[in-house]
Amino acid sequence: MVSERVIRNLKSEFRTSALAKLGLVLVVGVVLVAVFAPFVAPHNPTAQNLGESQLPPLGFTETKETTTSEMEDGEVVTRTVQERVEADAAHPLGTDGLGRDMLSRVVYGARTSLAVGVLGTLFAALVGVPVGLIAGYYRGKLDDGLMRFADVSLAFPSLVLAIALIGLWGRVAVPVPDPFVVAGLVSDMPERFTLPGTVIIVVGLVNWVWFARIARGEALSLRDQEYVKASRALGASHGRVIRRHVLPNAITPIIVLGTVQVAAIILLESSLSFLGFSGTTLSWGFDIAQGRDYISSGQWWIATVPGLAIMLSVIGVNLLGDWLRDALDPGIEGEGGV
Amino acid sequence: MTDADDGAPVETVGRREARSGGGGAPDEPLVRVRGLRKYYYEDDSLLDRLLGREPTSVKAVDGVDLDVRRGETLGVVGESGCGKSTAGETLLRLREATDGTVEFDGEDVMAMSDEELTRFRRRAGIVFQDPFSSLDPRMTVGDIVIEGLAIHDEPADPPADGRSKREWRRDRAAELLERVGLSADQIDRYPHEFSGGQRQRVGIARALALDPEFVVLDEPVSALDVSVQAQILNLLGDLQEEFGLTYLFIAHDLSVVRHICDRVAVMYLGEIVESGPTDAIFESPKHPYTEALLEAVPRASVEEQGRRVDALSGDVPSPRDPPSGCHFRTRCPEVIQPPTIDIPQEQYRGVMDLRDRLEREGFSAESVWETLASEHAGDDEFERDPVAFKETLREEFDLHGLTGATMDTVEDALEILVNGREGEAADRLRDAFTSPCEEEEPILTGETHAVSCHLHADEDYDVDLDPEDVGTAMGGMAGMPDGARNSDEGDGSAAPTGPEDR
Amino acid sequence: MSDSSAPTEASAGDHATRRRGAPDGHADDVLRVRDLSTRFFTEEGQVNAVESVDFSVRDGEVFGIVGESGSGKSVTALSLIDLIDSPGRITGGEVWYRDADLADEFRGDRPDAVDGEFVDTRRLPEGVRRSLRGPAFSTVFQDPMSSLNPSVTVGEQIAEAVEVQRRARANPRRTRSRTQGYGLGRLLVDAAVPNRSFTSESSHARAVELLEQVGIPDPADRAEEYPHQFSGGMLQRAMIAQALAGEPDVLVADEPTTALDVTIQAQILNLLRDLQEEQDTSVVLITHDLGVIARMCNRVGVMYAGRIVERGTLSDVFDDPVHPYTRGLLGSIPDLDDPAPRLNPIEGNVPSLLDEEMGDRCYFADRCPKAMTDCLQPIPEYGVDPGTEGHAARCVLAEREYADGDALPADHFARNAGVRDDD
Amino acid sequence: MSLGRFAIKRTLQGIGVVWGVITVVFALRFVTPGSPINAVAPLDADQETRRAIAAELGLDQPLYVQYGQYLFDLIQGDMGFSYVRGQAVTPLVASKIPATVELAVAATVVAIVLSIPLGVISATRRNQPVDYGATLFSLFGISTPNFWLGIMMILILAVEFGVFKTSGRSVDVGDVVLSTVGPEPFLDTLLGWLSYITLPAIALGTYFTALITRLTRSGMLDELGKPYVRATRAKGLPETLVRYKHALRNTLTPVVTVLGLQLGTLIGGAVITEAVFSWPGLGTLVIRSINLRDWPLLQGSLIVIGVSFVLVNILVDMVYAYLDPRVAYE
Repeated sequence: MVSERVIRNLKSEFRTSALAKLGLVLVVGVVLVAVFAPFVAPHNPTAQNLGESQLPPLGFTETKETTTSEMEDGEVVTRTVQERVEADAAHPLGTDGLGRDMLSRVVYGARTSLAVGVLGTLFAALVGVPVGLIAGYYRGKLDDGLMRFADVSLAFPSLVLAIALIGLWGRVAVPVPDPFVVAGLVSDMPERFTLPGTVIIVVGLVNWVWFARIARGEALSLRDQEYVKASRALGASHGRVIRRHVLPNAITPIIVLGTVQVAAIILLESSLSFLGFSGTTLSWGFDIAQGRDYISSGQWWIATVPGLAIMLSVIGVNLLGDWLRDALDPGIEGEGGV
Repeated sequence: MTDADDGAPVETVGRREARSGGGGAPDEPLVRVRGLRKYYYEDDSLLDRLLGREPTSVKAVDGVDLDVRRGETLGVVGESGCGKSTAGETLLRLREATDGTVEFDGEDVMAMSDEELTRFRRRAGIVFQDPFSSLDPRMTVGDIVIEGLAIHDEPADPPADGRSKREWRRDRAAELLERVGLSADQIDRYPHEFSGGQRQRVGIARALALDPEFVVLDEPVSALDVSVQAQILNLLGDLQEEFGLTYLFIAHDLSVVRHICDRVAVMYLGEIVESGPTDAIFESPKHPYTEALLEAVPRASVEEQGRRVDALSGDVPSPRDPPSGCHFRTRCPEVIQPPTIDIPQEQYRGVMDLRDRLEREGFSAESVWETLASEHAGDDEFERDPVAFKETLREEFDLHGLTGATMDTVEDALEILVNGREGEAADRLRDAFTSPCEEEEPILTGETHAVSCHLHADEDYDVDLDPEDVGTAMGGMAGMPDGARNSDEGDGSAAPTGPEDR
Repeated sequence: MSDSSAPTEASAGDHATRRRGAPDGHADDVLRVRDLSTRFFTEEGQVNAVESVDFSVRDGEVFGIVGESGSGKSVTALSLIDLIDSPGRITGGEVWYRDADLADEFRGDRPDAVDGEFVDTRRLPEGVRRSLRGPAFSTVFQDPMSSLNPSVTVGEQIAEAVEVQRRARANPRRTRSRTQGYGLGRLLVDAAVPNRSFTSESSHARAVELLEQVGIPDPADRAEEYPHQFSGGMLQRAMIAQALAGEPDVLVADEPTTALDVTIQAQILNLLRDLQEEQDTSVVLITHDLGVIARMCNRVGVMYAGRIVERGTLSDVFDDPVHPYTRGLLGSIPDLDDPAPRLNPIEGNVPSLLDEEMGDRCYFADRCPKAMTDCLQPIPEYGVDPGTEGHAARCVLAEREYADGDALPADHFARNAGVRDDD
Repeated sequence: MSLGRFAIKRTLQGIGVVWGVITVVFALRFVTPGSPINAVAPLDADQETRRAIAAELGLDQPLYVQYGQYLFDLIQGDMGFSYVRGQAVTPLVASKIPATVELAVAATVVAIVLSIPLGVISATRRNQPVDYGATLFSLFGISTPNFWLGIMMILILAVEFGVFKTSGRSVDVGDVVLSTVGPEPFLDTLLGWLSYITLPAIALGTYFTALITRLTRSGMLDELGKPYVRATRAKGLPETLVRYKHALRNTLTPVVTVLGLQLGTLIGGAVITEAVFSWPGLGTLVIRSINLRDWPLLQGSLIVIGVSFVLVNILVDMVYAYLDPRVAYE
């Protein structure tokens, strides 16, 4: 239910704001890349090729470091060989320590980030919004209970709670067949895409409170609106009032929060996989963790490239959120974080 | 019951005349409210109880009796916070009452089951004040108007002419929009595309869609400009005539009430202080509050220029802690003196104001000193001068010219106050100046024109030990309409407990 | 739209001949507003909120501006005190304020800003214009709760108003003196820790005095309280106290009693009148309530769609209205003392002030029961004849009789009307 | 309600939340698959050890007894025993608190000192280069993962230019304080401390600097559009006072609220920042305890984190009530 006015606001805000345009371009770009990853990626992101490891991105010539250990005279001798390596046009963003193509890994990493961001947010919203609406609408003990529970829940930082839960529950990964590969449209690409199931559930569980809070606040103010009273006076049941009046009028800030949450959850996911609490290795955070070991030896791009990818996609989502907020509903900045 | 009317897509125009008097006996009121109370409780959480705090009750509506007769417009008028809107919503059971009964056409609304309540909702509607927040911004005006029909799944059977229920409802919405002065082709527009007056018309159409008999109009024109307000008032009058509607008209604007209402009830701090036929209320008000309200309204005519109003002093007290006895006594210019006291009314008012500030508003002697000090700012020589202190208070509370024993008492209290013992000063004054108005709650008394005021009670509270002096003391008051002082006549026979219409 | 800021440019008709002279050029004038226009440049388009408004205010009188919502009356008030915020801008006109000292000061530098004892505040430097706020013009706003800072005590806010005038008097030529001894560091500290580093003990004492003057009991205690601890009526008193701090020549009261109940309104109106009489202040009273106008005002201007459509003394406007809008407004109000069975409302709604929707015609013509073909021309302000001096109306009926033959066809505006016009 | 009463009420509320935190942490024992003993005992423990631990913890007792015992121990400051490390949890956790507090406080100080002036300048010079700069900075700030920012700083500042330390905390703020009286040269100690703390503090603080800048900017713009600002101008007050004495103060109230709410983000950020810079704090402890499946240690750390969150939020609410007098009087 989007009124003409909302659309007009969106349009005028979009026209006047260059940042809104940039945001849309970035988000659409990331979504397209993630969906059509097998077509975009030049190589199989998991294919190792030690012969082509540590290639720098195009335009750079860097040193490659190979360490060999041999038994010599009963002692272990470690030799480090350094050689100059030119960039290779086949790997425009270079390769990692195992010779996997960085560009392909970044492309597939977008899938993970986006899947976790969107599904985690949906999960959080599906739990949080109904609870918040009901608590705010009926108030009373239910509401008190929810708010106290929310207080307790907020006392644990999302990241800490998430790693604790993942630590307890284990890292469950759900392999999903890639339809493009199954259909035979592309070859040489991973047949399955690994969905980090625990991560999605956990980020949803640690972030639903934000949705509950927003939905509650909206319901709390909407329940005293005269049109809600008018509807009650016509004989509408509470259920009908919530469905027909409260939810549609609360949806705008929920959508804005949703975009903020997608950004927050993408960051959270990258943190989790950086710390090794993800179910998949095709993730930007995981690659940064890998690349971290190479910084001191000069292979700066392995950690840098996936980080830039995170930054650009989060900037895109944030800009989109700013655009929505400015156009739809000012004044909920700052709610919802990692 | 109106079941005969429901269901079939009957054209509404002109079929309502027969209804007035339809359900019960014609002289029975359609709505009868008795002892309606609505309290809100604050500081009522577990935590507050742990902290040993008593829950505070906000007495929004505190014992209201009303009869709304078929086909009439009963006005409920009062200032903001007097509980008039809460009363309107509570009697429709949009809020749960704390106490009291509401009978609608003989049925007890408070005791209705869900099913009965659903039936009741069809017969009683409401129009709200704010034309902006009373329409859901996400719905078209067409959907808003027919929301009631959708809720009650009306028509019950598919229309005979082959239209779908949906089409039938849409046609009905168009018809209603036309009736309230909008055009049917605006049916798919959203509320924000309309002006305030047009939105209020939509709100009226929504209330009419279910063919109600009774409509609560909660300040329906307060948010509108005068030119548009007049349009809506005319429309409401026309609709009432056409559909035989019964109105409960809640308003703060006395001119509007006078224009549209048949009878009026005046509310103050959750209670009805006066009720009666509109002309009686406006032409010979009995309650000092009603008088003051009428006095205060600015008239739009040249004669108004420079008119100095005897404004009521002070603010309305908080409904968390309403004054004892008569709620109005803290502002009443005619508060009754105890038999032992006989001083000019302004001075008695002054003494009562001083008491009130001491007892209810946390007045502190220190504040007077500070104020005095601020007048002598920069004057290092300034010292606390008890004479100046007392003079300030005499000035503020109009205590000059007291004589004899009363003067001694007041001076005594001032002396105590100079020494910073506020509580003791209050006690001193209370002992001597307790008014009958604060000891006993007045009861709404009278046949058609009822008033809740000790001045008009059966029992004569306004006695004096020396009757000779009463006349001179009270006669000194200026600007008092003649009928106001001695209008007990004709009310003596009414039972003290009953409201009007027994 | 012509920009009418040039002093030589004039509207049509005899309006031109009256500029800087009779009938408005009364000897007692303290304020003369000429051709004032204020526009808002919004995304929907240009809104002509105030359009060529002329009026003058005399010494010690109460001049009323009455109009419905959207008529531009509050924007007129804000334009007087130069407080129009973006996206609004005063696009033209003059605000002549009588101040002999200022006039002498600027006669040499800015001769076009000086006319006798009057200065055109619009042509004064920004700093000087700002320094007029307080001692020359001060304001009472409609909603006292939102017009006072919720986190600063009432006494402190009034003391600020006292202090800033004190500092200005002590060193009138330098606007910087107003913040002397109040550096950035203190400001930042102030933001977090409320203290009185700007205001002095004596301005606080004066604030308490002012609170007492406006009838607030226990002023010393109340001065230490925050706005939310005040009732609406008390807060409006505090607002008035704050406005009095600079001992203004002209007090602009923008709907001062609209948010209040009728008994409290009576208190505030009494107070305003007492203060006005005591201090011989001129008051510009802006309200939608004709009753308040009738009680308080000597002369009145009626605003409609950004223009003053009729003005004159109270009895000119109330007893001999010329403009059909004025008549309609008076006919719309239910009479408290004499109930009529039916009201005579003005049909239709307040028009949009969007520039592209405003023609050159009389803006009221579409709702006017006496609209004639002449009304499609731009209408100047006519002196009403016969009438008292100063009674004027922007209506052809001031000049000629209504003639059925010239009447506009009833559907003239309906043909190209949008939603807003066909109520 | 007076400020004092508000404080009491808020503290009681806080105690309720702390109780909730403890209960949730206690319940964590049971959300792990299998017997709770799995969550406590080291992975390689044999049956005998397991039984001994179970008996010691009272796992054979009814649930309410276990819960009561747990609460009772906690009140006495006993957070259990880490069988993996063979150490009591309380001293272990306590020893890590200062490092994390130091990091969090440093980041917060950096954030507040930079962001509020930046936000105010940005709002008062709207649509000028400063404003664009601040907007862009805050956009990047809230969109950059802090661990990556940390790595990038290590890469550029530490690896390329060799300034700042990239790991550890050999000099802490306590040493700096001591050096003012002790034999250590003060300046060297200070520089030494800065070389450790600077990068982690910036990595952790950037997100908050950006967030508060945004909040301050939009809050200030909001306030400057309010009627009281116009009224303040109308009484002739100079613009500096209007902005800084009136508008800024009211801008800070929502900023303070969000700061309280985002404290969790700060602590979460500290965990990962500690991981990047090998900062020996609670975060490192938490991650290690999970990797080693050392649940008693994890529980202890969680309680400390949860309780400190609650305490700081009570503090934040007091500041809020102080800034906005309406709060305490509700």
